[in-house]
Amino acid sequence: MNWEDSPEEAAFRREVRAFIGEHFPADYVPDHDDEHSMEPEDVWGYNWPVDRVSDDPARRDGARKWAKALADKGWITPHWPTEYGGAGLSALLEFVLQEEMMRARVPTVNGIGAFLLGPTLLAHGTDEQKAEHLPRIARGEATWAQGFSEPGAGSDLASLRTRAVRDGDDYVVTGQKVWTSLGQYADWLFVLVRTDPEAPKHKGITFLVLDAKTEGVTVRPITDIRGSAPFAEIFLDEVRVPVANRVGEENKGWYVAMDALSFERAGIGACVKMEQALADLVTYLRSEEGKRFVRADRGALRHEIARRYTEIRVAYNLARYTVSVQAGGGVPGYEASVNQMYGAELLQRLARTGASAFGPFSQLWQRDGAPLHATYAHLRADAVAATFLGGTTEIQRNVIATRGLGLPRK
Amino acid sequence: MNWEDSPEEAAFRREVRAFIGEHFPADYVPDHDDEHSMEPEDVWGYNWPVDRVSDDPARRDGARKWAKALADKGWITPHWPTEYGGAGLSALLEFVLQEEMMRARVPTVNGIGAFLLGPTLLAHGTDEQKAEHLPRIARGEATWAQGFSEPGAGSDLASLRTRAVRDGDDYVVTGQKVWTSLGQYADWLFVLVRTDPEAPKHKGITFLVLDAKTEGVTVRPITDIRGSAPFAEIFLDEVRVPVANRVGEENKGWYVAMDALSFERAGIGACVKMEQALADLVTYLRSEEGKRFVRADRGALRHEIARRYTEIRVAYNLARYTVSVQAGGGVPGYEASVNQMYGAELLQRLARTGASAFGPFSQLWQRDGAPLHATYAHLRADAVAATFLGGTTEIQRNVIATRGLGLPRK
Amino acid sequence: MDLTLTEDQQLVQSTAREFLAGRAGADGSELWKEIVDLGWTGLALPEDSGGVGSDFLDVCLLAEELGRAGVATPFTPTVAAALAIAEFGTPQQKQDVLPAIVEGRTIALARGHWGAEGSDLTATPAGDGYTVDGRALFVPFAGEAAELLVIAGTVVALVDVSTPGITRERLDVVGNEPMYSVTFDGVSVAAQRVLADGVDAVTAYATVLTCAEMVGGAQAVLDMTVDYATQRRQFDKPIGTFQAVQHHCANMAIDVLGSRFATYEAAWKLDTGQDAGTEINTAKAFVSDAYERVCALGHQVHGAIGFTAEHELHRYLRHATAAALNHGDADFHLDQLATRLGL
Amino acid sequence: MDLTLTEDQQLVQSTAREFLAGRAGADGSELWKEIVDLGWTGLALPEDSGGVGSDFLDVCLLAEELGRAGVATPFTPTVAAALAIAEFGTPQQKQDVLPAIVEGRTIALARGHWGAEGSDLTATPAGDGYTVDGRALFVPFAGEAAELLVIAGTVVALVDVSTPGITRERLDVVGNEPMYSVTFDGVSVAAQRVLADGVDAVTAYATVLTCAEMVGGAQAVLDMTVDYATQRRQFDKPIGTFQAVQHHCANMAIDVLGSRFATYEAAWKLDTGQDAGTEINTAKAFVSDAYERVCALGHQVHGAIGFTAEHELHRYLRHATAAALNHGDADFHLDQLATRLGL
Repeated sequence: MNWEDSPEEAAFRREVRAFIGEHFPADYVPDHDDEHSMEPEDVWGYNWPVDRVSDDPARRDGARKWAKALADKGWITPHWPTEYGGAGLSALLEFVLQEEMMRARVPTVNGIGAFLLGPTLLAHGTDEQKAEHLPRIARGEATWAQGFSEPGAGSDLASLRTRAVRDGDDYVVTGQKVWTSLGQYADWLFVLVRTDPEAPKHKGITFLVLDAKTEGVTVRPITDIRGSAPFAEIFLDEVRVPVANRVGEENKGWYVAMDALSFERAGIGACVKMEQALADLVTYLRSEEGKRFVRADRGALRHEIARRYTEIRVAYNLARYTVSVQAGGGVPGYEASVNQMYGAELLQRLARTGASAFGPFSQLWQRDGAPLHATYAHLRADAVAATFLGGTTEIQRNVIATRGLGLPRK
Repeated sequence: MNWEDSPEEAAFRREVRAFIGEHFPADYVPDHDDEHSMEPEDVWGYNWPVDRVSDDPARRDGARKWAKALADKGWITPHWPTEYGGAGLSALLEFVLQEEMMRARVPTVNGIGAFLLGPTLLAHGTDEQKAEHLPRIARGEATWAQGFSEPGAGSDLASLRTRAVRDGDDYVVTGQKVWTSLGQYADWLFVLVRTDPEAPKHKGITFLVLDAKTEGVTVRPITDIRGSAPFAEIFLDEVRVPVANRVGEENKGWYVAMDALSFERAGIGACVKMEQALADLVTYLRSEEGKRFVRADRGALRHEIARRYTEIRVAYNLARYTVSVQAGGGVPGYEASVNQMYGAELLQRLARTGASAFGPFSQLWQRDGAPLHATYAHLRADAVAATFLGGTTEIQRNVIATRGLGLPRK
Repeated sequence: MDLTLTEDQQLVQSTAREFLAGRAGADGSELWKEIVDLGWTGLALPEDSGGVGSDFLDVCLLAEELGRAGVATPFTPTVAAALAIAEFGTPQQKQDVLPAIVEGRTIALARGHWGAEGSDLTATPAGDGYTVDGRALFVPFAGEAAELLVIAGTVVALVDVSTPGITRERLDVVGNEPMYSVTFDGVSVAAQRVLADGVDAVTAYATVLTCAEMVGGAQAVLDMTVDYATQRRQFDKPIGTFQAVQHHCANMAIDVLGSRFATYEAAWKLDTGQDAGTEINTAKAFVSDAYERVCALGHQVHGAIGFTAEHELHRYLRHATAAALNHGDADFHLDQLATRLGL
Repeated sequence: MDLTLTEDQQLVQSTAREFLAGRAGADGSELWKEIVDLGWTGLALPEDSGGVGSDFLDVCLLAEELGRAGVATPFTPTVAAALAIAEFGTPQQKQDVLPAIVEGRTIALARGHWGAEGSDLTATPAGDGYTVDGRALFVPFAGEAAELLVIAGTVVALVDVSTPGITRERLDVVGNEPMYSVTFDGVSVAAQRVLADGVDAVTAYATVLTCAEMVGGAQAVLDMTVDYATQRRQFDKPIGTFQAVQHHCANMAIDVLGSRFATYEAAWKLDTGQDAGTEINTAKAFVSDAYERVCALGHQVHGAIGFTAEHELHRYLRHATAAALNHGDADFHLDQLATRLGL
């Protein structure tokens, strides 16, 4: 048991730092007037799939240059085999890469394709599917979005109703998907559809990939409570998807999807983000400017901030433990749920702590003239969704209790 | 809506105060080396059913004198009709009586007989049962204990297995009861027994009363984590209970019992107790002696104590609201659950706050040399049981959700 | 003692609820006009000022319903100012202002803020009046109001918004109410516009009315959440059958009930002319936190749908966030309470 | 980086667990003798002192198992003292004490306590040694120990318990460990009994070992609660199928996991000779609260049966209550942490 980099890890960490210093495009600057992305591992001010198609040429070019630089190292898809454009990194080195990118506050690229769809294709895809899609993801040339949730199927994903009917060499797909993260910026979609309405609900589902520009696909961004649009509805109206685009067997899509969802990363990104947010808060509270916004009696606040600090350290270790289990060849089971749930609830506590420090000033939504650029006012709004958007904390606690602790389901 | 005594309430309050001043026996002094009773409305240092049979003659006589004085006013059973020895008080005047007795820190008398069994007999008893039992309860001459819970039937009370078989004019009862509050001090018991093992579980239960000295009854006190014995196990071995001792119809006992449990009082007692405990804490922290035990940085503690203060005020109003609904002729439904649950969880928070104020000194179990006579060290242990002993807070939340808010059960 | 509503109070409540049912989420001058037409701004004002002479508690019931409907109006500052003027104004001031308020004139409250620098007003004697300088941050409806009730130290005065030296800057805030920073640069206030007193009174009224609005908002979130949990199905049953969801809703119900009586008690104390300081601290500290907890659980039960701009839930979240801060946040009131307790 | 146990560590853990499985709840000198026979007191001591020369982390694994078994032994103070002596003792002191510790001599730690009056020791130079005066409150095992490691200001010294001027008074406390107030009245300490340093070291070792014991205790409460929830039936099914009970258990599991790594990280920092101050504050603050939360939920799931003297659950509650306070409670460590953060 040790917390220290091995010589290999230390060397890799240096390599990553040097690489970022050398290759991160100077004109790809963070936009701190924008809302946070909802992905825990995204860095405030960047949203790569959006930046990649930005109207601002500097931003667009920056995003593309950065993707190219990463792709040349295989670091968009660090854990993939090199033959598909990955770097073949171990779980631990990938963890170091993610940690260093977060620390340097530079964006990761193409997360959904790299960390959800990619591993799914590697495990279940045909050679043709791999050859067609993986290199383009690894190069940052095609972005993906996930169409699992439906209006009537949230936590109970398997009750989805989007229908796919076989017609010659195509499936004809009709239905609606919702809460698709950045769906409006995706080149390709992967979706779950019902191919056997008579079968028990988990056994009639098929996993398909489709070009977002296929006729019959309509993507409508959904505006959130912050005025941002981090997800979209997708309407599928008799969309023809070639049978060749099926991943895994017909009616076995549920198991393919469950695999996809298990390729969660250890979540070091969220930890670094919270650590930085807390450090920024402390630094600001100590500054002359910060002192103006804070009340005289700081006893309760001191304890609260120290408590958040201990909790962030705990979250770090949960992430480190998860990746250690992975590195040892184990499959993290309920640890990943612990990890995600703890981080999500901690983000909410942290947001409240930071906001409450500034009393009435925490109502300023405008960045200008607000304490700490209104970071915590915005973080408070972001954090609202943390405990349900990536799976509700209630379900995660059920998973911890039953899968982790072995409590009976019935 | 008003918080003020009506002229009648104010006059009654004065009467109670004067009565206590005049009639509370001077030599019936609190025993502050003893553990708290587990009943929320009991006053620290007194435990009337125990004091009544104390080896210490002063204590025993004090308890009896106090009972006689209260009985002469009908105030052991303030809400009963005068014909059975009650005072026929309205819900509001009874509330005032309880509040003033708590404020004066003098014990109530014969609570289980007066507030659980009595109302049950009034509603469901035969004339003979009422005539036999009610006056003796009202005089403080017979104490009662409740035998509902069984080792296998806790929250799921209706799954009880103690059997009663009809044999001539008797029921022959065999089984085991547990968690009977002060069972070892009771003259009489009321129990639920199964008379029809074939019927659905709620429909085969009968309500019986029996003399605790009947042959076959064995009462074994249970020692709790504090070393005290606030409850007992009761073993029933072929105990013959006359059919005349049945309350309500055979196999209808469940509904009789549910009525009994609904005769809960509004719980002002617990509020006064918590208010006094917090006031004692604050006074002590301000004293020269108290300052010695407290660390320098009091910012977090100040906020925590203030928060407890607001919560106690909230608990007060929940109790006042419950009794107001009763006084208006309504039947408090989920409000009583809100009331009890909020009070129970608040007691735990309050105990933690008080204990944490004294840091390492809160580990002193001995009264001598301990801050505030180790009140909070002991309160912390008492409070452990608050959230399950009188019905778990989980079940109470279910009741609030389904009965109070109308959420579906299935 | 009786914590249930009287028949008259029930009538006030049900009438208001019925009126607002059709206008949930509506803001603006049209709604304000209707509220004025119903006589709400004059409800607790004396009859000789054109009011109805009801209790402050009745006014709180109206504020609660406004909060429940999720509408943002200048009701709280206007009524708080009116009550203070009725209590501490000169006969002339009452005559000038109160009938106008009954007819719909709106007033905003400009005062320095709690424990934060850069937000303070001073009143310097000048002639037989004062000169007011400084900045009042976070003044709701300052842009819409006809007059400001200015609180500078111990001086309380009515000031027309068009008085030279006053600048109102709209702020972009989390809450639903239009919010302004108001700067006073050598603003002259004539003696006849100065009230005899009212610093504590106006603060007390405004704080309790804010609590009442929060109680109504919290009740709306609870109702909306119970409805959603009853209708929304997952795993072939309503999500309201899941124990975790039931417990969330139960926790919300407790917070709503607790908040309501904390608020009513403070209102009743004010109504009966008693010192309500402790009750106001208690109410604002408890209700501010409770409303935020209720919103958090409401969002948790609603899930993604409640996180969208289309859904009205976030209107209450915004209200909770802003109202929890205005007139002193929970920390401010806990601090005051600790001091009152002698700590 | 690797947060899983090495094979050697797994062996230490499983051996200890096996040994203690038969002795759960046993205290006293018989158990201590067996522990000594197993070589636990010498595990991390250098080989030339009769020890095994293992890492401090291994010792923490033993402490964790002792906590898990719910036994109260002088392991923590004895080992903490031994490690400090190994680090800061003179060759003569090492020779006098360390082999004896390996053979079973027990040591108690006497120091003034955290932020409370009436508990402080002073060492005044006298001859080439010191005179120690004052009182050390809450010294576990002072009555059973052969020697005291006395910490008075910057002076650390070994003192035989029979030295004139020492009075040990047994206290009645919540915890399972025998607890004493130790009074020093002009106690002479010779120069050769004074260590070169060790104030911080002994405190650090003792605090982390205490955390490890707490982690073990919390794990035991979790295991016991999961077992109970699996077996205990209500409403015709195991109570562990109810979502509320599942969530209680999940919350406990998170606290146990979080506590464990916070403790191991502090231990590892000490092992590697780094400044472990922040990690020790973090561990003691987090683990103290977490263990108490775990016990509270354990009691809630067990209900009345867990509130009885017969049931072993309350042994862990007592342990949690006492251990949370010893070596500084959560408030103390949060305060230190806030200061470290620059607040």
